[in-house]
Amino acid sequence: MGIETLFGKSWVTARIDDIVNWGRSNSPWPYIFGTACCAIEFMSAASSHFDIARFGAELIRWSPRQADVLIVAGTISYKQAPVLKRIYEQMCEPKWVIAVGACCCTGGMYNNYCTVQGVAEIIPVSMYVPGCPPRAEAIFDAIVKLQGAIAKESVLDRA
Amino acid sequence: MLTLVELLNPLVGGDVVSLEETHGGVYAAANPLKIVGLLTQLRDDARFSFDMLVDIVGVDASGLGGVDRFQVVYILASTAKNFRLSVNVRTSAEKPEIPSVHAVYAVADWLEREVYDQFGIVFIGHPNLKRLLNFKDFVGHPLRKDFPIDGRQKVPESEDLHDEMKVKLERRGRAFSSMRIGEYGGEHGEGEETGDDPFIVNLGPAHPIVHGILRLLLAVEGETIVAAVPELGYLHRGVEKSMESGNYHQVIPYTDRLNYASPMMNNIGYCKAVEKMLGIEISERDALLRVILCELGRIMDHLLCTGPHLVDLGALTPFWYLFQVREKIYDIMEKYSGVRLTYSCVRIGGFPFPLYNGFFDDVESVLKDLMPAIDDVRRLVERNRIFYDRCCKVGAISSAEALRHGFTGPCLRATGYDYDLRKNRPYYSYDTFDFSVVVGTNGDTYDRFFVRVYEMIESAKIIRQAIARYKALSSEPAALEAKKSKGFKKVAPPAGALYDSSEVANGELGYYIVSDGSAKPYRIKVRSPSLCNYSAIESMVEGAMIADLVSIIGSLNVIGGEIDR
Amino acid sequence: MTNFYGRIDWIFLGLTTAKAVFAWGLTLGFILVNIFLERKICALIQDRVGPNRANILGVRLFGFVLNFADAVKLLFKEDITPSFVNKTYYLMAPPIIMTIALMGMSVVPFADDLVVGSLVIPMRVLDLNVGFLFILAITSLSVYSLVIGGFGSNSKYPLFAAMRSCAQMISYEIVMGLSLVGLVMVYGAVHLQRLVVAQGEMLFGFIPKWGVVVQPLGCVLFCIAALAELNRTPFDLPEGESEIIGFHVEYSSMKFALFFMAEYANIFVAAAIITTLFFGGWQLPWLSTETIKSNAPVVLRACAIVALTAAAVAAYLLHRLYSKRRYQWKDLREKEGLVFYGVLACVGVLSIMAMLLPGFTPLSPIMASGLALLLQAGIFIVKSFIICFIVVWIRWTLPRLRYDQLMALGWKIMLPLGIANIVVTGIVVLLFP
Amino acid sequence: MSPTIVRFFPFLMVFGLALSIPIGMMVLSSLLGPRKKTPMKMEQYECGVPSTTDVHRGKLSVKFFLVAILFLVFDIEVVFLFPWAVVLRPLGMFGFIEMGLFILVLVAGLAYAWKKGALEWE
Repeated sequence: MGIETLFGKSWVTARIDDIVNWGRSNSPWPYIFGTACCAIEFMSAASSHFDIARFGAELIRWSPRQADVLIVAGTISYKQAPVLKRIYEQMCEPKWVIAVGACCCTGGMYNNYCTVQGVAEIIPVSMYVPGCPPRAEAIFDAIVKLQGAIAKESVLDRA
Repeated sequence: MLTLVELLNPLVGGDVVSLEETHGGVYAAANPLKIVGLLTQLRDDARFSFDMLVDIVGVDASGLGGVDRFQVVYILASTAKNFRLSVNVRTSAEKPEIPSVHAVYAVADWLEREVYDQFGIVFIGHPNLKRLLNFKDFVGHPLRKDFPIDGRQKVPESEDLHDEMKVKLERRGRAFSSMRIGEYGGEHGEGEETGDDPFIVNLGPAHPIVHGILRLLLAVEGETIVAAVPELGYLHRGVEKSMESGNYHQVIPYTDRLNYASPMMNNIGYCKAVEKMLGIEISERDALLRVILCELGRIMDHLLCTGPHLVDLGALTPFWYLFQVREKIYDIMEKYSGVRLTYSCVRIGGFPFPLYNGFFDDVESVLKDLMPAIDDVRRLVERNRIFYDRCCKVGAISSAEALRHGFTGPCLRATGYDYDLRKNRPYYSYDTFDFSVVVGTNGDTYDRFFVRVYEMIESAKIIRQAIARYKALSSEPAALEAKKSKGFKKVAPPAGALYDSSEVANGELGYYIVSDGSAKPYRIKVRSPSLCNYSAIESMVEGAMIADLVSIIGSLNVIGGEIDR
Repeated sequence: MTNFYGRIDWIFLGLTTAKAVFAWGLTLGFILVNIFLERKICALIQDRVGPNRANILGVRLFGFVLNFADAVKLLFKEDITPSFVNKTYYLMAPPIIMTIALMGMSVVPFADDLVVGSLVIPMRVLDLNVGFLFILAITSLSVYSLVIGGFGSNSKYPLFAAMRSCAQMISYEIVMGLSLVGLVMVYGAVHLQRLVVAQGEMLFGFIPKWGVVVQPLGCVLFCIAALAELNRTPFDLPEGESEIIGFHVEYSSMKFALFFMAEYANIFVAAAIITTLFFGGWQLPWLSTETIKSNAPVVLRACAIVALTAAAVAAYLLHRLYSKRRYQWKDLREKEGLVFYGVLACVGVLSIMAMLLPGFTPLSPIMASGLALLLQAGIFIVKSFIICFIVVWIRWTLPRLRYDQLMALGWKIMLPLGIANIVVTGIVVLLFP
Repeated sequence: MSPTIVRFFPFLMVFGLALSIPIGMMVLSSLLGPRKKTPMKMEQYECGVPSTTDVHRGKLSVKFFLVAILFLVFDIEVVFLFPWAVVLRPLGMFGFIEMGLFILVLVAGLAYAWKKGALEWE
């Protein structure tokens, strides 16, 4: 618990929230857990045509310690599940998860013996992006919505 | 010149039990206990010279009748004589055992492991018969017909792969200390002396170069890799099991997601196989359109291989240039099929929708943009000393070794071996197009990179010719052959089996389809080019440096969906 | 020159602190500028837009504001010290690298000595007579940060990176030293200020005697070695993301941010050093301090005209940019242009005032000195900025070297070249005194 | 206070200030922000797989000692070169030839190391 929470529910905390949330929502550094087709669409999102950099999310960190948003793009098999779990656990607070694509949200068309039926079985998910694979715009929509959600948080929530 | 059947006839009664020719392919049945001798003979006999094992297919034939429950099909190719042969052996449910052929064809190592994993057929003499796709403690064999499709099993923790690493290091006369963290006290290496044990480091699956799906356990000395243990299956999605649950058309969406870099080529390859089984001949117009889509797909795939390969090498910018072209192709395909990536826009017997007006203009504009993009990238890397040093003589593989590992496509051609199914076993009148097969010389990363680059240029040539021919056909809009036949749900090929393949961006994509005469496919096995291309990874990276590994994996274009299915 | 070293002179310490604030403010400011450059140049090279959403009350400064968002976020990110690390080393590494960047900047002269009456104020934080060697010494310390950080992390990838960076940095250290010997031979000084003064002379009467002119090979070698010391592409092996992810894998929050910031601070420091040694430092070509002082009104007017023109051009470009905009956000960002126009208007007014000033009152010597100081500091910053730009540009153009190629380049090509450079320079200096 | 300290007081002051900036940032960030320790967060990152073998087991050599020794030799050479370079002109040809011999010896050393394969990193 940091000292920013000392003020409890007060006007000061609300102003601190404003500043912190502004920072957090404008610089969501992603960790890309890309496995399948959705990762290709994520590449599109990073390409010049769409440019994810506009949202401040261009700095892809490959170390979970430095990332803020875990973007799970693609099918997660049961074999992959412990890896995903570990990466999520190793991320530092505050952290958010965007589940990109039908497979990731619900298992999608792979309703069979080896596919996790939605990553929510393993880790908490903040935003779901439907589509198989979702368009780059849909991924941006999730990022923008996540930014909106972050802006409503309070530093007290994560203490 | 004698045909394959005539050549094989003398063997019937010996190692070969029976021989038949259906769907234009030769299918033999053999005695399982003598399979090693038979394959060795077929490989070494100059009359056959079956130098490549294309695939090993397992089939649970419990629903097909017959005495023995399991079939194992070896699909062989003779690149020199241009023969194809499927050798079928059967084994019983009680004691499913077959001698291993890994000594005959190196690629059989992994292919047999896959069959063992999926069907529980034991390959006697296999050096490392472990599961390939499912995790180690998985119970049951998923592709057996009695395994429930939703038989999910959770896995608590990833495997440590120490057993394989130990064997590999010991084979090289090195010790492996499997000392775990915390097993000895202190932070600074008190405890027993370790001598010169290599350093064990795990790479992947969550690592940028392995695309999230591969895992390698490396033993390194300094920067040099002493031994590597690859692990697959992190993207195993049970595609082949799922394919058995729908009808023939419902398989198409699964094929999209095999090689998600170029989905339409997978669609077309599958439809081509089913059409062959049904004996359907598609119209010339549809064939030309398929050629155009195939080559667009090839361009897409190569763009997606070359760009990220350079990113892995640290040259970040070319990726963005190449992706812009890919984005344009997305736009065209979206206009045509409504989807950006997973099109499913091909049907058995033709196409579901007519072309939109201006399709060809759009394609032409993509081709126009392609050349400047390729030129930009070539200007950035072709005479770049750093790129040259990073790629030249890295991950080099000889033609013979490549064939033993079942290499196909650009990876095989980079070794200087001129083998392209579009020329050697032409379909859709590819042989009438004017294009050249791009071959390399050294089989190294540099060659693989530039074979892909120049193949894009050749593909553009083919597309231009195909468009010209298409336009020369009658002016009426593309007919909906499949819709006219109203045969969407009634696709039910005659009972039997067929292997059909096409040249996709990564190499030979094959479908082995077993039909029991019903409207549901009994078994579909996908022959994935990436799996075979990747099978040589151990020998390629050993002795190389970690930075070379990056370059090698990038140039092999390993697509997870295809490897793990 | 006044010697302050006899006793603790509080005025002197105060001046030192003030100069430190300026020099470090410059360094810290350039961290933001360099990160901004990195983002915008890569966006430009890759046909992208780059960051444009983060804003403070609608002001985005073309994405510059994103840096502040990053800083706030990193400050409020969970700060972990994993249990498996060697705590001493792990915690020591980030401050070291940042301190070194700041110390490196402390000896670089950013303008000519300011003369106020009888007082001569050297325009560098620390006036060391071996400034040159101090730079070599202090920059070579930064390898400790990487090695300690990587080793202390007790994790495999950082350990790899530590080993790589150690070998890389000490190898290029030698080349860096060798490439400067020639420079010392030509100018006969290791005092940075005297080096810069010497670079103000003319060769054949019209070519500025800059380091790059008299020591072209030395300049190239030094720049390459500096890139290697900075761990920038094509020498970014210690943080080769696609291979070993980096030496800072186990660092989070501000500890990671310090590595991240130090990288960009070091770019500026290296640029400042390269400017000082090879590109004339604060020297304006063909305009010595004396010339500026004696022609202060003319120079002031010329500067004012340049500033006015620049403001006008900037205003025109901004106008074109805003008139092309097609989208309506319906928020404060719409009003962003007003801020820019306001700033530009202020610049315009100030330059007109500056232009008119010599007409009303003669410029005092102090004002003339101040003008020279501002002009020289300005040109120093501009030169450094251009070099920062090039360093960033290189990153988005070249692939990364492999470890053995990197070492071969250092030992087999650059080291012999460096030695050859010394020999040739020696002969030339002795034959053509 | 001894004269040496006085002489270096500005340097020490500047060094102290320079050190205080990053340390201040670290202290500030350690006071701020949420805290949530979990066992997995406290494990090494190794691509999402538990780190099984110990970091300090096994050999991680980059021919490190060779590089270090070569570095020492040549870095000291550089140190010797600087004072000579400053007084190059006063010393004239004599100094140049003397130093040329010194450099020659070192070049011979480099050639020897090269020949012996100390500069191969494959």
